Amino acid sequence: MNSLLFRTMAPVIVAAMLVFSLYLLLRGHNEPGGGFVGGLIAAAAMALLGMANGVMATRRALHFDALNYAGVGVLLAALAGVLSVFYDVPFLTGLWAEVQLFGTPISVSTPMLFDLGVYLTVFGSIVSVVLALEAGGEGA
Amino acid sequence: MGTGMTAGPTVIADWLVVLPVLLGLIGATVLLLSRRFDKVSGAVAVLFVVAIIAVDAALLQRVLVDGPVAMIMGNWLPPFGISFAADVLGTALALAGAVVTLVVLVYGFAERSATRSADGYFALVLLLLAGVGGAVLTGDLFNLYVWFEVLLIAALGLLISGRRVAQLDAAIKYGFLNYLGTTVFLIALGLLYGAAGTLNMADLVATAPRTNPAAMAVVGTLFLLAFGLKAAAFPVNSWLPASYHTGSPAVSALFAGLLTKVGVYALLRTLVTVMPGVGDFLMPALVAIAVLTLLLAPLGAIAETNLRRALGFFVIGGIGMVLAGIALGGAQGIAGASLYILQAMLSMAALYLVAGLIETVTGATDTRAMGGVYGASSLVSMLFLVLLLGVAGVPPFLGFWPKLQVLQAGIARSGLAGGGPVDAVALLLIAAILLNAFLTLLAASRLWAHIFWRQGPLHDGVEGAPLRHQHLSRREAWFGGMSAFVLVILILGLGLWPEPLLRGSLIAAGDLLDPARYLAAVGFGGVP
Amino acid sequence: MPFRPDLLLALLPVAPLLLALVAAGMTLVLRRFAGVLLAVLPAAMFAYLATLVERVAGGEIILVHLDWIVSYGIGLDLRLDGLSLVFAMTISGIGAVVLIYAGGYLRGHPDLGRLLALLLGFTGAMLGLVLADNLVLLFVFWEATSVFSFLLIGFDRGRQAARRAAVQALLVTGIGGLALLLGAVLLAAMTGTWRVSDLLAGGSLGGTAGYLPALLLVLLAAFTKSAQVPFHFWLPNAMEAPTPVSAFLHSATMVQAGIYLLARLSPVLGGTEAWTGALVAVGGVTLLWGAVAALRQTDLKLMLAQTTIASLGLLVLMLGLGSDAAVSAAMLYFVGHALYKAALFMVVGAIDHATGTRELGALSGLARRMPLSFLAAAGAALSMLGLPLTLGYFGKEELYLALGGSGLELAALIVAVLGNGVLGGIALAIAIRPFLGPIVQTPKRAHEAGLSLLLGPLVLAAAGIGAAVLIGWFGMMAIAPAASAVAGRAVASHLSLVPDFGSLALWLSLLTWGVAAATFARLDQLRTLLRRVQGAVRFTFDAAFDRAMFGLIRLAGAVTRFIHHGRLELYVVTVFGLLALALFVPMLSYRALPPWPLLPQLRFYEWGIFALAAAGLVALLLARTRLGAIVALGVQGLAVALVYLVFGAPDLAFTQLVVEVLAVVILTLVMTRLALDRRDPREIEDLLRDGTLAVLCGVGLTAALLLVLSHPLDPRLAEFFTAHSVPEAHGRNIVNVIIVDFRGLDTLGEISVVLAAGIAVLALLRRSKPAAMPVLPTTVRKPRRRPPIVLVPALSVPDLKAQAAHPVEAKLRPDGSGA
Amino acid sequence: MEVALAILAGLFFATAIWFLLSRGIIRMLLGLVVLGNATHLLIFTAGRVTREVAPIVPVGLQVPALATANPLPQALILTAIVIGFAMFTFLLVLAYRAYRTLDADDTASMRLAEPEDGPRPPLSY
Repeated sequence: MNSLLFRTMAPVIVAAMLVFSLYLLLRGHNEPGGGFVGGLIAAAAMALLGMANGVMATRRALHFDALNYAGVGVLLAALAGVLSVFYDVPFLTGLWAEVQLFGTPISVSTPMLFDLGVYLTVFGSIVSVVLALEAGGEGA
Repeated sequence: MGTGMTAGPTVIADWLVVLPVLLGLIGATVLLLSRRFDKVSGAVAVLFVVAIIAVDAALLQRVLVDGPVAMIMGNWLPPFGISFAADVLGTALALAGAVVTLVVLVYGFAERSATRSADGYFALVLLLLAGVGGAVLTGDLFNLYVWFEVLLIAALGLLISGRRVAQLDAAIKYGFLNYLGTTVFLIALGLLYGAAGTLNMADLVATAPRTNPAAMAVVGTLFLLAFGLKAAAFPVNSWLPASYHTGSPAVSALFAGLLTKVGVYALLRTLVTVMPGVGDFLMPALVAIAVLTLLLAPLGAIAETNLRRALGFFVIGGIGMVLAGIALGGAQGIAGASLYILQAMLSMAALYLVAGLIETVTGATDTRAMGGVYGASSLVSMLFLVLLLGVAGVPPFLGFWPKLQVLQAGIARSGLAGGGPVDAVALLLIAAILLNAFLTLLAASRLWAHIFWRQGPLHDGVEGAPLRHQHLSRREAWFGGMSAFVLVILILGLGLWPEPLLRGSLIAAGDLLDPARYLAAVGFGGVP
Repeated sequence: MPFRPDLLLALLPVAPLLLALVAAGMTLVLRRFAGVLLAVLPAAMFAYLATLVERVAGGEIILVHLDWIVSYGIGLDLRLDGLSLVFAMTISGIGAVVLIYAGGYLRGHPDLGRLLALLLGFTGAMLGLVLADNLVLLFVFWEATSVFSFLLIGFDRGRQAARRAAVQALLVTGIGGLALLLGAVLLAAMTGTWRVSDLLAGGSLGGTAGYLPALLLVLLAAFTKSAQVPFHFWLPNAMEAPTPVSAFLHSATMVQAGIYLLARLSPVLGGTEAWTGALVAVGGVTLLWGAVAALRQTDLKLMLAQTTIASLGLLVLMLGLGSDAAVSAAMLYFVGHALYKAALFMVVGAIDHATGTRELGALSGLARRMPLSFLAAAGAALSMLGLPLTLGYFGKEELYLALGGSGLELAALIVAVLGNGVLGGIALAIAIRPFLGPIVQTPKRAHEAGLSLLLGPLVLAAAGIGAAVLIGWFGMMAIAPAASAVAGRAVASHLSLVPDFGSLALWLSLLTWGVAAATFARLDQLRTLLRRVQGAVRFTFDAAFDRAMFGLIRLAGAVTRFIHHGRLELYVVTVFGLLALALFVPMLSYRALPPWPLLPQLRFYEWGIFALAAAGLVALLLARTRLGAIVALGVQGLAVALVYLVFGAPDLAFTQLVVEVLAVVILTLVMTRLALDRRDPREIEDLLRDGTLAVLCGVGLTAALLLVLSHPLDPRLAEFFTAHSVPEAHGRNIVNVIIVDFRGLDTLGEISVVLAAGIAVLALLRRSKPAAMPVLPTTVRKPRRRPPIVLVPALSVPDLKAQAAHPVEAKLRPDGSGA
Repeated sequence: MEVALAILAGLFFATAIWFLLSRGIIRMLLGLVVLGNATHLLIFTAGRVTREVAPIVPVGLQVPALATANPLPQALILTAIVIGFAMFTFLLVLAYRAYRTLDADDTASMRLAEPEDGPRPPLSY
């Protein structure tokens, strides 16, 4: 995969895929999409980046060990469920709130947070595996 | 916010129901994120497991007093949402699993390996524990499938930690066969949903009798296959002797303590409580499986020369005992099966731990290369003896009491004591149980004679010069020896004073056979 | 609970067991005094029991109850009546003597502490057994005696013979243990109680539905434990144990447990024809068998061991008869036998100790060198022979009084006289041959044994004679209460020191002594004759045990190898074979195979998608190259995604597509380094088998699915989710709402799986990293002696560079212990 | 329609099992992928099938105007897909590792945990 075209185009494609994956994540509650697909697409994007720019560069771009994203994801999903402890309702009960951001109401909810956790977990795990494989199976 | 789907607010104490799983998951992520800090990881893992033990114990206390407790996740009443429902059996198994995990963690500190924390060992252990907690507490069958997968993948991750080449072979067999097992479970769930329209266990108690019996029979038979595979019942137990012995002793102990027991628990739950009608249909198969498992497992233990592999056959034999209890049925049979699961979790794990000590002392994994441990270490000898006798069902060790219960169930059903025609099936099961006990005793006495009494290794049938033993290092003695010792003392104490266990097992059996209290806890009757 | 002095009774089994825990440590400190000091405990227990004699003789039964397993009505129940008392005193008394003896016998032995501890534990277990008033408790101690005897017999663990004897004893008595367990459960089921006292109060069970099985189980237990033919062979082998152990095992403990069990349960199970017939027959055969076997031996210890079998047979025979006189005789004989047998064993041990041999032919004239030993031996042997003024005499006399009525009794009488005579002959041989006659050379120069070795036999021999002298009192205080307990009715003692010259019994005694004298005189000829017979028969139970054992082990090996062959593909075959069964058996037995499906009504593009899916599968089946397989896999995945899309599952379609792409990416990453076989390696038969299985499972699953589809779906769940998704969960994508809200817990578990898979895969990939392998050959660790088996890297591996990156891996030994 | 899907699922199952029974680990892995698809199709079909109407509530409505596809099996399959993918990835890498270490990808050569000529139990005490 050493074509110049591929290497120059790759970051653009990757960026587009990442944005698309976030879009899927955010609209997932109402339209087809959600954390799974979003995470998978984002992971595919990083896999592409790894092929184009090399594994080391991709790892640097991630800032953290890819698996840590997955850990944070599970933690986030679990904590999203735990929030309901403050409202005398069971684990994983959906909590909704309207937040005024620049004058527009945005609804924030624990299911959304949960979905973000899913996104991060899928993203982190798959990226770490793919990158490790791309690196020739020599591990993270 | 809120849905108004449940009657009242959730009291904080209900969180006990979900905390065993939640703490496991959160602990796993924390340990994963801190995996570079090798020194503290172990301590943090221990802290989490201790917390889980405390939660489980508190929950058990509550369940024993008040009856089953449920938490309706997301406040969506079952059968629509997922509920966790803790009854005596599930909670006791969760507690025993956590105790085993704690002991294994501490034991593991004696096994030197630089990469454990970085390899995610602690995170995987906690995930495994979370999987066990989820599996025994959940009230939803699909959710059970998910926890089975958590268990499977975490176990696989642990199984490959280490550098033995045989572990790869073991992991492939373990992975493929168990994955096929969960897939069969998943297929059964698809059919079940299609037939009964629900996946909630409590809901199924009511809907199953109304559902197409042929479809339910297919589903139940698939359950038997899937859970039988998970439980390592004959003839789908080949993955167990192929894999358990290849990992480190700590990992073997963890597996022996946790994995198969969840499978047989699921069998108990589904065939006895959820679909008793299908359970009756499957009875001939169950009897055959129980008898064959009981008879063939100790033969394996007799034949095997790899110590920990031989112990694997004891694990399988125990499963046969549980199946016999289920097959004999009645309050005594179910109580005996339940209690046997619990005691096997503790005893089998302890056996592997002590086996690890034996391997350290003799520097061998094959019983033919061992010898003289009786002279070398009184502590190891006494620990192993107590455990072997317990496995063989010799009183007053822990393994005896559930056997007594199962035999009581057998005698009650056999009609030998008068008051009915003689029941050949019950007699067959009794005979199998007794033969199993005899063969287990034979295997155990041979292990003892070979490992502990014989002075030197055996080469081509000739006894060699007395073996020189390595002493346990200070670290091995403190972490390895003491943790095994504490666990064995616990087992010994429970065996000498079994009243709480026996009473608990009767309560558990009562709730399994008549799930009225369980249903009420999950909220049936209050569906809008 | 207010303290009651009788609670002390509970200490009888417990205290020795507790002391056993620290006995080994104490021995290190006390050294040569360990035996004596540890013996204080059983001696004290003997004294305590002695204080209770009068109460028990007065007809009182001392009962103790402590709560134990309330939910099953099983308490820590103890019962001290005449029978328990006689046994308990014998056990504790002989236990004390044996401990002293053991301390001297194994002085300086590194494992002396262990032996003393085990002996103490054994004492506790036996005491518990005879005091237990609860079937479960009784069984607990029953098994405990088996375990302790296992450890004691295997004491000399370096010798295979000792290990074999221990395993043999454990297994044979283990069979009995299982029988007893089942028998106890059965008895409890029949009577509704675990308490022995309640059982006894309920009287005979003869004629009830479960009587016969219960009797058979109890008899099996007693016969294995008490070494009755054909379960006798373990007992002579138990001689592998050190002499103190033999002395204890053969006199008051272990083998007597079976006798005790029969005696204890005889009011419940006895008195029937089945009981009498079985016990008299087995006991009689065992008596003769043991007597004859004893004649064959030249090893003093083995001679004694075989006579134990005979004596046990005699005891069983007496209990079988069950008359007042017979049970009195049994009790007398039990005590007398315990005293003289323990004493004789100890003397033999002392001889062995002093001369270095136990061979009858190699010993002579020891009386001058070991006068006190001779005295003890003579005293004990007289009792064994049954001369007047010994307990043995009264036991024999009482037995003869009981016999002679029916034909069975007459037969028993003949057997008893013969057996007793032979035993008497052996007794003479043991007491006379080594001690009298000319002095011969022995491996060690004979010398009188030390005090600790002499005390036991002298005391026991004296006790045998003393009890006989005081026979009237002894009969009233000990024998009559014990016999009453066994008979289940009051049995009066009529024992008196003055022989009744008018009775037939005296003449029978004379006859017995005659047989004994003849046996003694012709001992060597008899032995030669018997050995010749033995040589002709060639069958021994002992050898048969080995054959059975090794046969079982070989069978176990073959069966295990057959089942656990290690071939994954066959394991998978099993799974799918069972899957086919699991599908078809329920459907066939419910006659619920769905009807042949009608041709489905599909739209053209649906046909297209289905065709695409089928094409993908076919292409996959035919794929012979990596690329082909990956493409075919992609095609079938795409088809599945399209199916989801056209049937209203866009989320699924989308996810399926992305997963498919990622799977292909990962497969490509891995498969560039992995080869796909050009050819399926299966044989034609395997292909047929696998094809059949695949088709069966496929058809079965389709049929099961059609079966499910033939009934309408309960739409509750779907309706609920559809109705509540927007109003209460605030999401319009119902599938996503289910995932993150309605069934969020599934998803939480699922992402845990993903996380765990990530961790596991990384660990797997890291396995080979040099950093993860600290044990490199270049480090300072000295090289292992065994050369590592090098796995030859195949040249056909596509990625040689990567292969070279793992220099260490190739040096792993197959057993995985690292380079 | 459901009948067609049921038959299709059967075909998938048969193909998957054919591969899983082969001795090559790689073929078995291909079989796993197909088996996953087959199982998902089965669940999908068991939850009954409708054409084209996705379980999505149109904007502005509280409940869908038309009957929609059953959302629950879809959610279950989504979960199962991700789990299956995770398992597949692990097993694939495992097979790869095993191949690299043992130089073998057929089950006949993977006999390390249970050696082919394993020891016979000693006939001694």
